[in-house]
Amino acid sequence: MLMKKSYVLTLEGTQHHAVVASGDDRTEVQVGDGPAHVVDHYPVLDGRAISLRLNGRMHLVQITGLDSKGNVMTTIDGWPVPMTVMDELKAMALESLGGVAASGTIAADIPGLVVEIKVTEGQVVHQGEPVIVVEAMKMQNELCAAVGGTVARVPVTVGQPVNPGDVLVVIEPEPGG
Amino acid sequence: MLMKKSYVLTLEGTQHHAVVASGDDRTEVQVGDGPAHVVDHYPVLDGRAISLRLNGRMHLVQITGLDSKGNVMTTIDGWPVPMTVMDELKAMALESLGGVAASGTIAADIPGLVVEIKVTEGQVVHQGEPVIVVEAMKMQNELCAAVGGTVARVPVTVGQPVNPGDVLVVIEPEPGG
Amino acid sequence: ANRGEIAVRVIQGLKDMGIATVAVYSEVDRCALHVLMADEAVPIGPAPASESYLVADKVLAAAQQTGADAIHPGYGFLSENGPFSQAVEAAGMVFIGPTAESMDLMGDKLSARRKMRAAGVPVVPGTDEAVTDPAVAITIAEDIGYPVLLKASAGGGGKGMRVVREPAEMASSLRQTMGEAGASFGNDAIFVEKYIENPKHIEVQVLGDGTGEAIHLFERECSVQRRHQKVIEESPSPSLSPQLRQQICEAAVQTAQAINYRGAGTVEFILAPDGDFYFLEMNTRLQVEHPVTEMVTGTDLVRAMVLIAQGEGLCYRQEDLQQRGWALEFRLYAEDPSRNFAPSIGKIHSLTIPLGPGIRLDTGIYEGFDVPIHYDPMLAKLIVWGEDRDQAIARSVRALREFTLHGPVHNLPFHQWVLAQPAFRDGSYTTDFIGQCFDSSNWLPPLDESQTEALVTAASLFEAMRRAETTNGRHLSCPDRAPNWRLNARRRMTGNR
Amino acid sequence: ANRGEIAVRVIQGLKDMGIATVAVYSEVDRCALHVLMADEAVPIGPAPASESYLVADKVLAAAQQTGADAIHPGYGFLSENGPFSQAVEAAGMVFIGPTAESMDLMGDKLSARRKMRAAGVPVVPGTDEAVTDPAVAITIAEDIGYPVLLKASAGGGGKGMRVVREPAEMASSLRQTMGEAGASFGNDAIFVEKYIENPKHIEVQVLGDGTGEAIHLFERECSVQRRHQKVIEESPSPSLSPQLRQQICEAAVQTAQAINYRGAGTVEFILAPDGDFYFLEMNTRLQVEHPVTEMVTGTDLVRAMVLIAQGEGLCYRQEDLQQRGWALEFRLYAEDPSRNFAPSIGKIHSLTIPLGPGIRLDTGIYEGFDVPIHYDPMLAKLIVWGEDRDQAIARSVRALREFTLHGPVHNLPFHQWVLAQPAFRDGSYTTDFIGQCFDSSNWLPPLDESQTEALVTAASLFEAMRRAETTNGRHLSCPDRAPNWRLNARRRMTGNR
Repeated sequence: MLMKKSYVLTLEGTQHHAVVASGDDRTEVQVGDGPAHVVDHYPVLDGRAISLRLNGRMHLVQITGLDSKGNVMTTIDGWPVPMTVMDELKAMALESLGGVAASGTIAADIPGLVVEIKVTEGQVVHQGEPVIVVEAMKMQNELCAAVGGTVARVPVTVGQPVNPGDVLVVIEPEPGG
Repeated sequence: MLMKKSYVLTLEGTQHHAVVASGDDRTEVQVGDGPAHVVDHYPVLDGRAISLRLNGRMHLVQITGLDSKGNVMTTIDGWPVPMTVMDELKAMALESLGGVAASGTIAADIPGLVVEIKVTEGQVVHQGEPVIVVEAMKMQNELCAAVGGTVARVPVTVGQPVNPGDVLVVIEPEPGG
Repeated sequence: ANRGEIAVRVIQGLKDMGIATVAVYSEVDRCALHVLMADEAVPIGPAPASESYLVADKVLAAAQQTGADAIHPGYGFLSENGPFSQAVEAAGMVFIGPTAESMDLMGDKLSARRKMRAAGVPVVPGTDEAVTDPAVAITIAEDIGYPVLLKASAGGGGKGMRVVREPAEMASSLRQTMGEAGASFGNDAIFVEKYIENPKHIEVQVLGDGTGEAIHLFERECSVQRRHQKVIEESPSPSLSPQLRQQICEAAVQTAQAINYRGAGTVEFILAPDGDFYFLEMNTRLQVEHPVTEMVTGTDLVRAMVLIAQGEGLCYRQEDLQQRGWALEFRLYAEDPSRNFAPSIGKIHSLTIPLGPGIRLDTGIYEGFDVPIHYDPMLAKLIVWGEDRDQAIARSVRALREFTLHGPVHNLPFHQWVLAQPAFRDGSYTTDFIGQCFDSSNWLPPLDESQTEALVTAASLFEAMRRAETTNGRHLSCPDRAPNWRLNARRRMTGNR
Repeated sequence: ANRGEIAVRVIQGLKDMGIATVAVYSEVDRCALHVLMADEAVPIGPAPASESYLVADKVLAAAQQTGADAIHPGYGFLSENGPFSQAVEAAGMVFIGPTAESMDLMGDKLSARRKMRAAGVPVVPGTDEAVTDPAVAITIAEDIGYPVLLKASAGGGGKGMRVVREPAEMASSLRQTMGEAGASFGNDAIFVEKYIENPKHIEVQVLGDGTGEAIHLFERECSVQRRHQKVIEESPSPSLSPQLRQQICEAAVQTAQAINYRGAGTVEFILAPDGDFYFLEMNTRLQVEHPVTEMVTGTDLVRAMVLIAQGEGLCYRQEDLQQRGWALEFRLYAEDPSRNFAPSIGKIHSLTIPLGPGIRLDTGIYEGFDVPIHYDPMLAKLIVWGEDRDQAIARSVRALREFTLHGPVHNLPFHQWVLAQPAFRDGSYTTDFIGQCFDSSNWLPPLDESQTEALVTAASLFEAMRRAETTNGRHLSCPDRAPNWRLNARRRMTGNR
């Protein structure tokens, strides 16, 4: 079973999306809408760097975590590149906080079980309103609407196991929501 | 207030004793029966080494912890020196386990309050028999005799605060105890 | 009596001679590399240099307290301070450097000019006397031709200078320069000299025995400068013909002989586009860039200084010295090229050092060291030797790619930029090179696709692993719970399994 | 087509020429330094060399798959394998090394002896034909005088040799040696030569263009050996007079010319106490100890090999080459000198690298790397240059004190021991030096008082801090909870504040 997680990365002012699907035996990474492929990677230099082998080519990426907010400093081929990397939800949250039009997509943050769905398709919800509950390790996590709007889809059902990144509820934002 | 702790170290086959007394503002170290003095020391090289300044002379000691049993690898002036270092109690315990004549001295392991003294001077105790109770952070620690023998001294009284290393009970081991 | 990479270099040099070493350090430097490497160390006060490294008495006391026989001043701080060197000798110790007379003579640009002119060393056309009257200055300017440079006799480090291109500017410029000079150097003596455009900075390493014997160790070119400060130096210079090299080196030896110079010194010249060269100044100390000379000539300048100070004279003979191959030095500064080289500070989080053939690193930092605000932002020097200039450059590119530092903002990428510039590649660069070619807002090459993919992949994996740990109950990204000790236990799982 | 420090050295050399590099690696070497540094990397199978680095077809396939133009074999593995070099050339690629003919000729000691004798190069007195009959062997021995050495023609690395001191031993020794040789080398040809006692091992670096042109890059002395393996090498040799140096270097050039040698090779000689020298064998590859030659002659042998392979001939002229200063090489082995140099393995927990003037480090390891069991225990080479032998030795002492490694047991302290021995200091040491002087049970100098006090203090403080962390609820000393990532967060509090 692979556990999927989506990340939003920013480097040189541009945003990139990546999905990391990790299992016990292998890790697949999908960058942008490119194909997901198994990545030959190892932490090296006592944790100072990651060695990547991407279709035969070697890349040694020095990487240092600067904080828990996803700011990292990287160096490749001697060029230092500051980046930010965070999972998609956090990114959305920040966006909505930043007042930027937030996405209406609510996805799972942690692997768990859907225990309650508080909304139905077509229902109007307000920003911050709880819409779905996912239970993990005996803890109920209530996920709320990042934007106000109309519930467009609820692709999951109660009792269904979900993995991080799985879409749970899609809200059609109302204008200026 | 300084918190004292005694250590037993072995290097090049010989045993050394040291007492580390650390406070918020300074740390004193006493090696063998030499004088205790404040030690100018810093972890350096990203934790790979300790820089010591002992009466003006600089010593850079590379040190790597190998396990939780006190085995460490050190290097000084380019000479690698394996050492073992453990607090006195653990050392005693090991000794007694090792069947070697264990010391009858029972000292405090943690800072705390003497809440109960189960023996009186002159009393005969068996190895492993609980002799004194020290409370720390609402936890009662029962200290037992490492050797069987006769209680020679109980230099503390109930209610007295003690620091690690303070002697609580001295037992005169019985022959072959 | 110094700190940072030069103190480390001197300590290594002395250890290579079997001489015991004593470091001095300020409060923030207890864990500086030069302190860790010394045999003994003595604290000499608070962080500000004015209260520690610049206090002659404290340095002297430290030396006496430890029974030192001699003091090596390094560069900067008290290295060209006449009174200090006198005090050292008065205290019965050896000052590893020139006499106070030489320092004072060369410390004053006007007296140096006069001395050199007398010694037959070419100096930039201009006056040998201080000028206060604009009218006089204008006559001189007409005489030598505009543009001219107004220069503070006590100036240095690019301060107290002003270019005048026409008579109209003279009066105000003169007033301002005198004002600055008075304020910065406590001496408002100003003189006029011809301003040479697009010059090259060529300097010659000399050694003198103090009795008039002097030799040269060939030239260094230091024309790659930002804000009048050198960032890259090389030896030999790509700009000198064998004849010119000989002339300029001989002029340097004349200079040293003229003042019975003792120890290691550097005679700086300005090389005009037309091939004329002029005496600029003499630095009466070991230079930051001395390693390029050591690499090319196969010498050890610290050892040479010590032997001279011990009265053993020059340890090299001119005829035995020759240049072999080519050496480049790259100064690692904690500074941001994109923000006009503004200094940066902070902890060295991660450091990867280049190794292998032709590489030398003189460093004052290490992983975990916290770069203090109080001193020069130069952290280390990468010196690269090659059989010829092309190989030295190619090797430098390789070394700069291996060399990574996470922590303060630094100028390693800037060096890569310089190496890619045609003006540097063909050796035609002048001291105006960076000012003319470097656009701080647009100099970083864009990442190529594979680099971007690699970075995005690496960072995502990094975050995924970090997250995995966090959810395992460990909160690695929370500084206040960070342990003080990097135990092997913690490291056992890092690395390549 | 190699691993470890030599693969790294070759990659660096190629990058210094602007040539793209492809590494091959076995399963356990995915994170080996040569793989991390290469532009591309291809896995070639399981850990055992016999299933990866020694499999010609896999290496060839990797080269073809990546479109490589040439293969540099390094040393060991396939570097002196004639059929491999032929296969490389048959596949239309360039083999950076000599012809298969040269390899085969020099790979067989008997054929090499005959060839050299014909070329007028002195060889050790003995037979040029295989011997099977003890009687014959005894006659020869009587003729050249005891003791004699029975040597396997296909032998090497100190294997397949036996000293015979009197006729009585001959029969059994011959039988045993033939047996060994047959078993180890699949060739039981044995010959007899005079056994030279207390010899020195002198070798000469040569370059040939393949058409009979050859030059030498002077000698290396490699007499510091344990179990017939070199541990310390130096250039120049302290044992050669200028005349002897010239003779021996000329003999080496004769050797290379006699076989139209192509590329870099090493002609090994054995120097008898009486000053006579004899051809021992020729290594048809780049040598482990090549850096001492590079440091002293200011050359790049990898570059020279590549240029020759590209058909550009010799990049140096004999008259331009000269020795400058002195270089020593110390091989860092993961082995325990106290246990007869038994190999050791494991994770590199902590590594501190010597830096500064005159220091070069060629390494195949880094902090966090896990040294595999499957290959040679040589981890890195410390090369130290000095203006003369004394400075080189003093500098080496300094460098070896700066150089620390925690992880596998290693021989850095052994090098310090060697440097302290009179026989090494005065250069009189022979290949029997270690056997005669080294007592594995009693060689470590006892710590002095201040060292002991420092260690006791440091370890107590270490334990106290570790304990403080543990009681703070973190269990650092419990490996299974060790995080995979060294975040800055964790590092922020380490170091000097």
